[in-house]
Amino acid sequence: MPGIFQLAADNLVSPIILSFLLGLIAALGRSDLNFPEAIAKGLSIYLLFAIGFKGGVSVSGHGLDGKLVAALGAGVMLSLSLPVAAFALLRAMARLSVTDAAAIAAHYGSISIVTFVAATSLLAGQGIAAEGYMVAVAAAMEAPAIVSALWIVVARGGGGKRMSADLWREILLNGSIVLLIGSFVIGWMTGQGGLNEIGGLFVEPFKGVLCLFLLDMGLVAGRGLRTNRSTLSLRLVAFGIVMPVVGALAGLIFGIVLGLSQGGVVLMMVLSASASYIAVPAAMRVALPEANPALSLTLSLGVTFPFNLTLGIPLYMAAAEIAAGGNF
Amino acid sequence: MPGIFQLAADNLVSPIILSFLLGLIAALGRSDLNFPEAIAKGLSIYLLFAIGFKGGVSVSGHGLDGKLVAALGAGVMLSLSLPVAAFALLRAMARLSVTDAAAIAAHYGSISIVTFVAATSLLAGQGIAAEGYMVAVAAAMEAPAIVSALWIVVARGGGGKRMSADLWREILLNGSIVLLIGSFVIGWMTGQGGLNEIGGLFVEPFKGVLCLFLLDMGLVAGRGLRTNRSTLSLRLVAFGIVMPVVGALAGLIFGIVLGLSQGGVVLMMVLSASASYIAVPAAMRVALPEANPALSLTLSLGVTFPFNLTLGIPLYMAAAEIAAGGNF
Amino acid sequence: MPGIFQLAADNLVSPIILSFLLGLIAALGRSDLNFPEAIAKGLSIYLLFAIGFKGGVSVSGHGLDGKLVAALGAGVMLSLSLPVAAFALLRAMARLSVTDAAAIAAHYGSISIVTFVAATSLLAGQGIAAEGYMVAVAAAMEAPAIVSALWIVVARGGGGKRMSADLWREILLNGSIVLLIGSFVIGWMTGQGGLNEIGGLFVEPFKGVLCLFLLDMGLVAGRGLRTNRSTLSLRLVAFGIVMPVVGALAGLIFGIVLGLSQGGVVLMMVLSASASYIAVPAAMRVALPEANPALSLTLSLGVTFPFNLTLGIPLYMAAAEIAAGGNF
Amino acid sequence: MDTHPAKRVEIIIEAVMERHLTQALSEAGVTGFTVLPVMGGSGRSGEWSREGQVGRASGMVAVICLIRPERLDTLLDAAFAVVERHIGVVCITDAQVLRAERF
Amino acid sequence: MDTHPAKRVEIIIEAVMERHLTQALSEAGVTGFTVLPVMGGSGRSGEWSREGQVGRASGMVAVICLIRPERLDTLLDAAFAVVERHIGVVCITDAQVLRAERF
Amino acid sequence: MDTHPAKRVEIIIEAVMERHLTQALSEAGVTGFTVLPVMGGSGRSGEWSREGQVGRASGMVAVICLIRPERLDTLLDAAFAVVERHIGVVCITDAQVLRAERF
Ligand SMILES: Nc1ncnc2c1ncn2[C@@H]1O[C@H](COP(=O)(O)O)[C@@H](O)[C@H]1O
Ligand SMILES: Nc1ncnc2c1ncn2[C@@H]1O[C@H](COP(=O)(O)O)[C@@H](O)[C@H]1O
Ligand SMILES: Nc1ncnc2c1ncn2[C@@H]1O[C@H](COP(=O)(O)O)[C@@H](O)[C@H]1O
Ligand code: NA
Ligand code: NA
Ligand code: NA
Repeated sequence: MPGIFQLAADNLVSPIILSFLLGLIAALGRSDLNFPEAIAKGLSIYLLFAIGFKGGVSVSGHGLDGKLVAALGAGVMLSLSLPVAAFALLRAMARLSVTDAAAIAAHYGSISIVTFVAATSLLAGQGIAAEGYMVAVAAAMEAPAIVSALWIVVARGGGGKRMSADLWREILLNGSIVLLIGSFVIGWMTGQGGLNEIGGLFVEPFKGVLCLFLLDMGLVAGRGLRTNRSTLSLRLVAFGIVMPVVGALAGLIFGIVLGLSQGGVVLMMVLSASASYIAVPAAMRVALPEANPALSLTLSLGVTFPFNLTLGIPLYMAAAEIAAGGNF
Repeated sequence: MPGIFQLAADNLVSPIILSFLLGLIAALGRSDLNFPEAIAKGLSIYLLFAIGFKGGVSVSGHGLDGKLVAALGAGVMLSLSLPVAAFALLRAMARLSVTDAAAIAAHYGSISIVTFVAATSLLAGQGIAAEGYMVAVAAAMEAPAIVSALWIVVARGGGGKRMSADLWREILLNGSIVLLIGSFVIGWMTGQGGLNEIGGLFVEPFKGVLCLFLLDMGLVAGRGLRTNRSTLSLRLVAFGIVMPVVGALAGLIFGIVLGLSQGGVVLMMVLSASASYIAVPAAMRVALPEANPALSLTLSLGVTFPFNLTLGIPLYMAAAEIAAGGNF
Repeated sequence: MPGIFQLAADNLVSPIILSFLLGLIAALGRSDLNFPEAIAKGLSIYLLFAIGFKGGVSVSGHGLDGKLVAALGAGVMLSLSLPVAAFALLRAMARLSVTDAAAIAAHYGSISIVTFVAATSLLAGQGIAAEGYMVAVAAAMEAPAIVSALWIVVARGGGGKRMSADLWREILLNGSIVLLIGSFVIGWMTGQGGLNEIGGLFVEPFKGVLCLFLLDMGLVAGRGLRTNRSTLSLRLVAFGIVMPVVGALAGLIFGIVLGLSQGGVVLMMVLSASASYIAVPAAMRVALPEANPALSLTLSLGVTFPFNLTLGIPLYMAAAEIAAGGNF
Repeated sequence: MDTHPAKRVEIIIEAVMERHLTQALSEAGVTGFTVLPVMGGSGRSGEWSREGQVGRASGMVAVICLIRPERLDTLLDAAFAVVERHIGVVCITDAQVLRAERF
Repeated sequence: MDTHPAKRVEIIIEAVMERHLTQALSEAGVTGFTVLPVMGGSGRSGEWSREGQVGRASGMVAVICLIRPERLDTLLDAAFAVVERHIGVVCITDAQVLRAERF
Repeated sequence: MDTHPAKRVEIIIEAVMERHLTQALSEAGVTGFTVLPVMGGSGRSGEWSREGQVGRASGMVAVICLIRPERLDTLLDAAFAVVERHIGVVCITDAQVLRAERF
């Protein structure tokens, strides 16, 4: 398997990863380099729109191969069930309160869209195709994990708000979900013609914008690690690396069962392996205010995200390739 | 005239319109999707600079065909006279106070640069040329409507500030007017060479930026409609649709009399039909503070802008084509 | 030497210079045109990343020709010694307090990265090559001038903070230095492959972004000139024009001694001639709070920057050409 | 100039709770408030800053209400119901306002 | 630490009127003020938010002035002349300041 | 609702000194503060605005601390040591807070 290491090494010297590392190092070294909040949000709007739109265009081109609904269902199931696994793992590995464990579990059931985007880039760079509708699957996996985690808390008597209609609306109409689905639909409806019109903004400059966004995420992750160092026990860090591998395995199985393309399997693994750091943290502050936000954010952004970005994705790609070759 | 409907239908599935609709729906559905204020302003600076600059470049290429001054004069006259029509219509259709009616009238005499840009895009997509200096006409039409409206208020004894030198400066040196004219001059002076230098930012990515800006405008319009639903009577909504048609007719006549190209006529119609939502609202807050700002903004952004964007522009294009064919 | 005037005239009608002038005129005319702070910062992050990255890529392509270390050393020496010259000149020309003179001197020993970028653009436009590592030299010249100026203050008994470890860290890990060096290293490591990946954002749109940034700088410079008119004596203005020429001369000598290419000599002159307006002003507020910030910022941004941008750079290019031709 | 006694209530609360708070205030009959952005801060749950952040989870806003003194308790009850389980501080100062008819 | 009595005046006013207000304050001899951004709010004229807005028409700023108590009336007269016809609130609190020589 | 007396200290200071100030406050045992952005202002050293600025040299922030009255002097000493040589104002008002156990 020298391929994995080669891939990982190649991956590590891409401008995208190096930008993240630059941010991480700058923040850990206490540089005052930082992005204004408005710019970070602007970059994330760009990325969500671009990835949604291009996914939609790709679906409009290749047509729906009938697996979309099955893939969406699989995504929802993964998002609902992964928090249960994460919760069990957390209770076994780290001694956290029910509330804290459930809050972290919600993050790991949901997804990180930037990890997804980075994986898409890497796949494209390798010339491996993937189903365009995986973007829709990503959107579908954002929220169910929240429901699952709140249900765990209620079942375990840990307090927590029951899902009110208001909370439902707040979660489902979360900006990033709406933007992702909306731009997916726009891409689907306008197809290649739409891409020709607005591709000048969303295609060529895309990777450069991703670089800047990852630089910012490195800065935020580094600052988080520096400030909240004390909250992260070694056991938690271990969880932050074990859990994505567990998730990726689940994603691999679902992906193969669904009969996704090799690229699609990788993306399913990446979605399952990645942990939310935008939608879920906000939802947890509303629904589980007693949970310590520093804990889950530091773990998700400071441990799991860099792990996936550097080692995880190449590993998942290698695993999917082996699986595709049938050499189980 | 099946052409109109085809055109309108084509227009409706462009990424630009769909982005606006996405924003509108998201905001009406109370999603928390939103653009930071700084990003919205940044996008508007980009659009104003790009449209002004490209207008200038086009004038430098084709030369001034002597009609610029006439077109500017026509623009000023339209901007001065349309508020009178709007005021009369408002007093007849909706029972508003003199101040409120005059404030709204000022919005409709002035112009919406995004509507102008969207029309330009549509024309370019259809391969219909238009005079580059129409951008300068747009700039010239921004302010006179304000003067006209204040004059109406004074004439009708509705109070209101008389135009002080200070107010004049504030209106004429409004950021969007200065940016539009300034970049027009830069484009004119640097010509094709300048375009080659900086076209990489202002040409290819342009339509994508317009998409994002319209997404934001949809969000703002939707939020405005949701919050201020109660202020909009049916009569006012009717005005918001009738007035642009009246304006477009005036623009059509002026455009034909001036001997503009078919594209130029369309743009003259669009300018006359559109209602300001940046420069005039701010000026009205200073000069007519008693007018209800929600009224004019909701009408301009929530009714007239979407009407022009979806149905208006194709309608005006069809009308200009018929007029050009001489089939009155 | 008609070449100089031709070059200066050509330079003056570039969109970049005209954008700066537009901003300057708008602000002096009290227009309310302005960029949000977040957008200005976002543009500067883009420019720093782009210029550092492309410098690194160029080094990775041409290889280090062994002169990098010498050039870095020369840059540090210039940055350390120019403040001494500036201080002497200031005490001779304008009657300033030790603190104010030292604070201004620090600005002139350090560099303005936008002036550097503008010169790079102009050189590229003329097809004149320059060493890619000049970006690293620029980064190396940012901070030493601060140390030098603080040393002057202490030597002259002018009070001022001694360099604490904390202050050292703050100066060296300044965001713009970290970003410039970091992106340089990323460019170096990823080379042409990296450029192919992210060039779509950092190459084609570059000059357009520079335009917008200069428009903003014109606005800020104009507002500064308007507000702080009274603090600028004629003697100070004279210093703001003489000092860059002195600096450029020093840069010319160092550049020739180092055996840099003609383009490299021009950049060395530009770095020496330009005055900081981001890193040094902030450091001075921390280390020399008694110095009047309006004085140095207005001089650097309102006098020296426009001088270099319009007349200085063409002058330095002509001087470097004459020197290269050996016609001293 | 005629001034009238009032209470100035400043509630610094998590950004995600802004809508919940302002809704509770409206329901309690508070007719006016102003929301200021917050850049960062520190408290028992550690330090935070909005710099470079995309999500709204770590971030706060400051809501300022000027009200007639006799309405203070109603407001505090409404605010407390929202703030109770959440991160946040509530601070009340005595103030004078112009144009009391507006409150 | 030596503190000195002062008045803290907070004027929340439409963004378009900021320049008009600060000019009036300067003319009234007020030598210092600080302007804070405002994100949104609610009042008799409804709710508003700066999010996604380009124009300055719907938006406010908060201007804070610390002054010596004896100068309060001059300031209020100047501020009121600007605020009078406009949307906005003025709130005065008793305060103590360090370095009174600055005011 | 139960309220408790407290002091509200508002320190408007140069942005470059923010970290220095909050560090000094922490060292003086101040456990909580909130930082508000500032858009512009005017004082003896002239007018300034953050608009379009890249550098942090001309810009201020407002740091708000709510503390128990008996801890005021410690805080002011710490703040003053930082503010002393720098541009900035310090303003103290009497306040009431909910949830005193937090301070
Ligand atoms: N004493 C205080 N004064 C001002 N702001 C505070 C204070 N305590 C807490 N805060 C703010 O409330 C946030 C959360 O506080 P805490 O719940 O103590 O972590 C902090 O990050 C500050 O923004
Ligand atoms: N009682 C209040 N407390 C705080 N801010 C207020 C209050 N009333 C009004 N405001 C602010 O002033 C703006 C305009 O108020 P109004 O004129 O009542 O619509 C509101 O949107 C708020 O930002
Ligand atoms: N009296 C005051 N009230 C409110 N803010 C002030 C006052 N004086 C100064 N400031 C703020 O502190 C900054 C610096 O003040 P100064 O040191 O007087 O130039 C000003 O730009 C204002 O932002
Ligand atoms: Na996951
Ligand atoms: Na119009
Ligand atoms: Na220099």
